[in-house]
Amino acid sequence: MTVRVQTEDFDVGFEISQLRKMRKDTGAVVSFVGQVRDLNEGDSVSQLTLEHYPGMTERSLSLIIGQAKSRWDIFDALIIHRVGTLEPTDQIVLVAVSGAHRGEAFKACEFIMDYLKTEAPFWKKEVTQSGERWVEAKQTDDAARERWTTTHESIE
Amino acid sequence: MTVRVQTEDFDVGFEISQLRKMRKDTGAVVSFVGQVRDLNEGDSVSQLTLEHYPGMTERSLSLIIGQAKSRWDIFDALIIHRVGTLEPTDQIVLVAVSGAHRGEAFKACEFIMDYLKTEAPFWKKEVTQSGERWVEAKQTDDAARERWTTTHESIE
Amino acid sequence: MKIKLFYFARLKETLKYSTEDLDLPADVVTILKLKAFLAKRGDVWGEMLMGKLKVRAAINHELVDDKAAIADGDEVAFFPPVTGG
Amino acid sequence: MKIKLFYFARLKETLKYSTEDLDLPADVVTILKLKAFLAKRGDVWGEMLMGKLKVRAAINHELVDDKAAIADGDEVAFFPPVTGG
Repeated sequence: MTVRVQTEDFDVGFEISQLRKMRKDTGAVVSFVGQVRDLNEGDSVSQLTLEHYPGMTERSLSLIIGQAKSRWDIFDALIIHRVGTLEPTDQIVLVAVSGAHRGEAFKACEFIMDYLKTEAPFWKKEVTQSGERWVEAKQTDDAARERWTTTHESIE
Repeated sequence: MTVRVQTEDFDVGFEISQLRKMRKDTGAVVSFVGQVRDLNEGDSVSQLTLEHYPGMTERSLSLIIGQAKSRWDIFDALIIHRVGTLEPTDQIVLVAVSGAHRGEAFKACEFIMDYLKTEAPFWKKEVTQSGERWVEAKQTDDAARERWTTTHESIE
Repeated sequence: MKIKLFYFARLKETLKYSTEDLDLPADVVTILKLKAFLAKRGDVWGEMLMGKLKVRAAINHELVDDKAAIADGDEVAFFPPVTGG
Repeated sequence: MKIKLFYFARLKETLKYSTEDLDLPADVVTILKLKAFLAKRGDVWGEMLMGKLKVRAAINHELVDDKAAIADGDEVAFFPPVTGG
């Protein structure tokens, strides 16, 4: 399991390749790359600053991977999340999950993202034409996370 | 939309990055990388040869992307599938989907893989200790594809 | 009615044909009738096309079922269930 | 009871505190009581911790609710709902 919180950019191809080659019986790597959008809530965004809670961030991301591993038959998972100041089209986050088969890897990867969005202590502040503002948490993210508890069976 | 069938390997990082940067309002790229496993049906596999139906392959992959685009709010999708002779840990297939938000991109990517597995004219022959054999189609793949027609609402 | 035929994977290997041009009799107008027509070529043809093996068919690059109608100039293909990805 | 406190994001910005060490009165034993205790510092504290803003809390890096008990030596943090990813 790998969890990294860093200001530097990351190399998606390298990370996926490392995860893929870790085992010769790996059949699938599902990954998610998040990018800074130039648009949020209808306003154009020129910059984004990510703050986090050092220590708790790493702990919560590790716990999320642990939960994913206990729920699905996956081999390994990786989370890299950037902090600091970013611009549109910059990469923010990479989640990658390896496994023997695709179904479990898809579910685990989406689960990790949904939990990361609602449990990992990161906060975004964005710069728009009208100044700086804190990004508000979205109800759709809470709903996405809830799916894994309330309608768990129908998702699987 | 990009569909490529080729013998050469592909660069996952480059492809995801191209898709990601295509639009500044891209927020998510979900991808699947398939790798040759050294194990299938309990036997160790030393080599895999992929045959396909030129013309029909490209057509069916394009149709699958078209279906995904009509069902989910995604920006673009890419499929690269290798043919010819491959060895364990070689990459076989890349599917990548970009969109504003992760939920739609996750669904579209998994949908494309499930349809590719059951509709795109590729066939695998593998070399094991006991000789060559054609890989049999899996019922689990048919079931995975069926989810998108029969229990579509609950998946979404 | 003239068609072009393709065989793939296990069918190609066993039938020892990858492609052929055929001029069909007037009554061979569907995939099922074409299978039966080809099966008359002998054991391995019958086994492959009308036996226990699941055979899928395509007309002009589109998956079709046994009832699908064949037209002059069509490209028809027979192959096992697909196993890509 | 001595604790270490952290504030993040909008809370840190508005309260103008990122961290502080506190020696709590004996009756401040839960997150809710700690919020009420801090709110007494004045307007902006009350607004931020007991107002309309949703505030989440963590004890020793674990998300907790208002009823959670605080122990001596704990690291307690207050922050808005998270917005990473």
